[in-house]
Amino acid sequence: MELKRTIKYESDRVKGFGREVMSVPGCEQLEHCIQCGTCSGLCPLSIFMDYTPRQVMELTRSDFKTEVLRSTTIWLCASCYACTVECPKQIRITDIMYELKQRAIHEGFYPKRFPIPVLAQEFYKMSHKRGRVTENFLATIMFLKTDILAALGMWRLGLNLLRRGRFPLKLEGIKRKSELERMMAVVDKLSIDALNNGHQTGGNGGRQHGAH
Amino acid sequence: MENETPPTSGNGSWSPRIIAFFCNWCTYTAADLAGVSRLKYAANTRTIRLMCSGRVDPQFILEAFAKGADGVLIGGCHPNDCHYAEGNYKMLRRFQLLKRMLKDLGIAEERFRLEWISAAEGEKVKSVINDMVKKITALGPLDLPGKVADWDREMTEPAPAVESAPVETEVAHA
Amino acid sequence: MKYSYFPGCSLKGTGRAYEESLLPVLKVLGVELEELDDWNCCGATAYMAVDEVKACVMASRNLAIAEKAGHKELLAPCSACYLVLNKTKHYLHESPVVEAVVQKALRQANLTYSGNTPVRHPLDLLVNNVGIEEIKKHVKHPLKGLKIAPYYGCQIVRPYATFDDQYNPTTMDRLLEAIGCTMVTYPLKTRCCGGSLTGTLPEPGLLCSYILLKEAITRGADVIATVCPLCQFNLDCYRDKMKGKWGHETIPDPRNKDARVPVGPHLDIPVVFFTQLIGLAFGLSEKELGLQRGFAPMRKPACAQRQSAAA
Amino acid sequence: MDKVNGNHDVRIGFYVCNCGTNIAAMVDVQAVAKYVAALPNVVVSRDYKYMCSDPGQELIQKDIKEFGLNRIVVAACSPLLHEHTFRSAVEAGGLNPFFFHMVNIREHDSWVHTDRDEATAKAKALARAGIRRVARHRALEVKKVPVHPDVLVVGGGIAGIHAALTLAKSGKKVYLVEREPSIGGHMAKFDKTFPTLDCAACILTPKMSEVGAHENITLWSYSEVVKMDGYVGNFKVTVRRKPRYVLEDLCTGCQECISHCVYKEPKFPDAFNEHLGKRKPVYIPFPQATPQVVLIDPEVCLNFRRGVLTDKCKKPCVEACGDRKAIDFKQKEELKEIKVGTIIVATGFKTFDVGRMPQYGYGRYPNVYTALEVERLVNASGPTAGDVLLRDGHHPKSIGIIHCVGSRDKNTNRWCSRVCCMYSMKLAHLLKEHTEAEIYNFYIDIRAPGKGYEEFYDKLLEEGVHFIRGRVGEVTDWAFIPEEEGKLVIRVEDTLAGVVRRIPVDMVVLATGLEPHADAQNVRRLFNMSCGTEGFFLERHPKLAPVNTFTDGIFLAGCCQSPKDIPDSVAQAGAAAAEALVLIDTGHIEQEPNTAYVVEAECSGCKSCIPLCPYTAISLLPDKKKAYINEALCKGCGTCVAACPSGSIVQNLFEDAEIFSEIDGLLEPTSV
Repeated sequence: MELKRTIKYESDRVKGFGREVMSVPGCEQLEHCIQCGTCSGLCPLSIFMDYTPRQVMELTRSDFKTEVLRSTTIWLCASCYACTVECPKQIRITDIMYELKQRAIHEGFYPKRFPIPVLAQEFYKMSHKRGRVTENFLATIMFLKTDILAALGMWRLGLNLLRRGRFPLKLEGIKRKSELERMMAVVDKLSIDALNNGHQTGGNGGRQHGAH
Repeated sequence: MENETPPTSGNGSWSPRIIAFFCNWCTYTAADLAGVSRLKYAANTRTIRLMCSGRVDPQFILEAFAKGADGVLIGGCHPNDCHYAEGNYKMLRRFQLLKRMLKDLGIAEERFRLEWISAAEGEKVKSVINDMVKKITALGPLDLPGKVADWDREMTEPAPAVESAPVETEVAHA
Repeated sequence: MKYSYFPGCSLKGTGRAYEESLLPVLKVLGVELEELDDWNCCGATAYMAVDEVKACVMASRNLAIAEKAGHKELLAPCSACYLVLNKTKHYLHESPVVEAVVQKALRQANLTYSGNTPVRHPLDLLVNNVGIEEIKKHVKHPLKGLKIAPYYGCQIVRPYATFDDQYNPTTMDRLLEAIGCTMVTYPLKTRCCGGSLTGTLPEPGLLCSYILLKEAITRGADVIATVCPLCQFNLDCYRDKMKGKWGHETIPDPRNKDARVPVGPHLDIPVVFFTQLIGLAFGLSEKELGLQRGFAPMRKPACAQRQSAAA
Repeated sequence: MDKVNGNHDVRIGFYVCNCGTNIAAMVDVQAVAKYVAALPNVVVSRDYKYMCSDPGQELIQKDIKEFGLNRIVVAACSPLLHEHTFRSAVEAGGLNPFFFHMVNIREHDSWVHTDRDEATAKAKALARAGIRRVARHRALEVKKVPVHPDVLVVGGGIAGIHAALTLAKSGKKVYLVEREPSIGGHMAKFDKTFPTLDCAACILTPKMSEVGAHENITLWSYSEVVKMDGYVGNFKVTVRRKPRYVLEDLCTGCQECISHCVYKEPKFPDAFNEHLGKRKPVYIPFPQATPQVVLIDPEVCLNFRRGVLTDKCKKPCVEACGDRKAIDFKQKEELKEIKVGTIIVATGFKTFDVGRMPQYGYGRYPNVYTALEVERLVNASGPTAGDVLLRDGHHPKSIGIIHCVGSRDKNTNRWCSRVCCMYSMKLAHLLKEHTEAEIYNFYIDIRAPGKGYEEFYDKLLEEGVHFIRGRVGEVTDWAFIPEEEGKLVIRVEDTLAGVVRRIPVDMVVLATGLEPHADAQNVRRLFNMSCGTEGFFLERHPKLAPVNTFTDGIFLAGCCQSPKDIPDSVAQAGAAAAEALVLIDTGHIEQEPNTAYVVEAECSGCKSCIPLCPYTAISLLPDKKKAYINEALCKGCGTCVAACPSGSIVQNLFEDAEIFSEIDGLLEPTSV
């Protein structure tokens, strides 16, 4: 029988983390959480999560940053918004999950070869670079980066898709890629400015894209 | 000198002074509720309690501006909720007339405001006052007494010699 | 009325059949579409997990191009695109800070965003603009007796219930009833299909999809009708895996109440886009409607057979 | 500039209250006192810990004598709270009570600001204005108005019943007006009451009969108040009595008419039984109904067609009634006008409309019930005679009770309804007793803060009722595994265990919250009251005047003020009755002398004030061609004063000169 220490000390908290999340537009209502569990009760995926959505809300509010950003919960959220529309305190739980995912990616808080953040980032890169996403290429890249064996297991699906004309062999893209690049550069510059002005506080440094 | 110095513009310490006329039944009670609920709002209003917003005489408003108020706020019960049946409607009529008149006097409309605030709306007292203070701060001091003094001077002091001479000759010709 | 049309990436790839059926159906109904010039990825959900502001910039580039195109409204058939575009509109409305960033970025492309172009879903358009009565006029082969499990998925009713009821949406029910179908009671109309999890974490993702298929079968549906390319993909393309995992589970026999049968063979229930069903009723060919692209394809003869059996 | 400067007769005493630290923490009270001391005509200026305390009041009285003060200003809390206290103190000190002015530096200053300098500056300005104003005050006489000894109680639930009986027993005449055909309210529908499990009917019925029989109570059921005029002590109220088509005085309650109705079987949904049972077109709401008088529903009676008399039925009911001749199909609604001195509003609540939360499946799944339906279902005189038979014909083996339906939810009602936890536990106990089913309570927090309530919770735990801390997201009927087939499935997070559970049950009970009546806003206007944000009637002070309203002479009792249980409703009804008795036994009320009068010499007789007055208090004296204000009718709003073009109308307590000096005082630069 393996014994596990479950106590939490005050030093385990990253003080200010909860406040920081609650200051993001859309996440403010978290302060009103009464831990009723409606979110977990409705979440179709809560049965696979290490912490239920309700627990993630409380851990976030109580500054347990590491526990939250390492949890499987934030990645299992499929953004169906069932919790958000039913929350009796109108907490936008899905949006908070997005916020936590962003923080986990930017601060490198997830296991290597964990497919969900890899997919998110590959999606990000592809749509950023090409302006559009070609799903089968995206999936292939993801499998190559995470689990080549799984990719082998998917060959039948690929073949079936190909046979039905649902597996494009050419990467899609927009015409004015440079236009999109310029637009994104503006956002990058603004967020770096904001960083320098100290708007982004706490944590292990600010937002850096593509952390691995 | 005491803490409260007369508001002055330019040195950054100026903040507006707003006279508020609140009806006893709704808005004054709402302001009491804001207090009991410990809501926090800007300290720029000074409230005068009246039994009904219908009691607000246009002269009160003019007097307030003339004595240096930067804004005047009137609070009454919501339409159909007046404790005296329809005093608030009477105020509304006066308010609309007065607003036009004040505009002609060069007083921006943000400085003169009528709000329906029920006894339950402590939150609204806070938001209305904060909003009004924000808007008037952006406008800067009104300083009607100063302006009136200027006008008085223009009316009474002899006009500058250069301009007065031709006028006199014109009169002489006529 | 002419609409700007935002197909989104899926409708050019795995969800081709949606576009293939949507366009001819709208053509029959006289709705004109103009594909958005050089549209880009909507910003979708995976993008939001990385950088919400950039996702907003991507979405608003599309919105701004639509405004420039001059049509009053933008049609977005994919649920994820529909939500992301609408969410961006809400977000920009709520947060002046984000809006300022977006406007600044848009200026790089000589675009501006005013927020005046509503984003519409084809269901909304068909029911509220074209109208059920008009659609009925074009029905040549009513799909009489075809029992449908209407599956709406999450993102067209949550978090914004813009054109339908959040708990019990009925626009698709009404449309499909108009072309002769029968709706089975389907309590999972808006339950999550697992989204992109089916590809990343098959265990929970597939379970979500499997629950939807199984319930449709238990309720006696012949066909599942969907409105979203990802839902369709999830329900349609992983049957082999589901059969392997859960095919041995039993359900009450739809024909004999007291007996139980394994669910496996029943999992081959066709999963189609609602537009494909409408197209069939309009007399369009299977091929035109992309029906051959389904893993468990529903062919017109199958439906005709049912009709004769019912008769 | 300062017109007051020269007035050496005015000697003002100024007192600034610390209110413990409530004021002193944010306002530098000593600085305020020091500042005011230097203002013209101020003779004494002090700060004191609690001005409203006896020593505080005595301080004022002592100073009046010692320094010959003739005006008093107190800067403290809201005048709505303590103006009366200080006026009395001033009067006891030998001054006219209206030589007093109160400045609000707590609710309007120290409690709402965060910068001590700003708050102190504001307090000084407010105090200065008060000093300027009080110098203008004149001596006024309090007007005494007699109080009519009769009382109107609106609403015949347990609160109204208790208030009416209390007053009647002390010899006062009471009109009890109830909208429904019988008094009893929600309590009459309950089976048992928590936590003692007294049978609701057993404790309520005697009180109902007492009301029906009491010589001092005029009971008007099936009636509504439609109009109220007048003021404290002298209200004029119009009551509409809806036609029952049965003459109350002649009906003996024998119910022969019901058994002889052409409808042999009850056919129409019975509202008293929450539509679970049926009744005939002629009916009595429930066996213990008070008054024991039947009524006829014109919407379904064959003798009417959509409410209009057709005389198409052969009327066996009339025949059965025979010589008593109590049935009168031609009965019309009646308007009654009464005079009362005080009014107690006890109009109660309505339960939350579960249709607003479709996720719980009410209406879609037959075995989902509201709590009130279950009250009838477990009641021995209910539609199933106490047998818990579900709508689908089965007896439940497992039951889920969902708490907080329409409570603590920003999407519906934000407030806690206070009684649901307890009544859910009561229903759990009763259902267990009736069915021996497995019972699950799904709760967010158990709120059992009453006498014997926690013990009741303990008892339930002992009985093996399950308590799962988690708010239910939805109730569905789809099965994930075979054990769930044919059941209602509740998926919930057991938040204490930290796991998500799926629980199949046969019956779901929704513990609906309490909310204001749909027409509460109309009732509020009718009686000139206020509503809080939730829509419940607003009490004058949440702690110190919980049964008073902002309109003198009108009191609140029961759930129309906020959700409460039976003991609290009864206690509040008693308090409201006591407040009414105070007024009645005093015999008169003192009215604020804030009426207006015309200075004849300045009136031009333009008549512009006359149409402005909502109370028709102003008329034109025909001989003098001057306006005249009837002081008895004037309510003191001051609208005419503000509108008079010649400034010839004066409002006592709010004279132009007083307000101008207040404005001047507020805006005068603070320089010492």
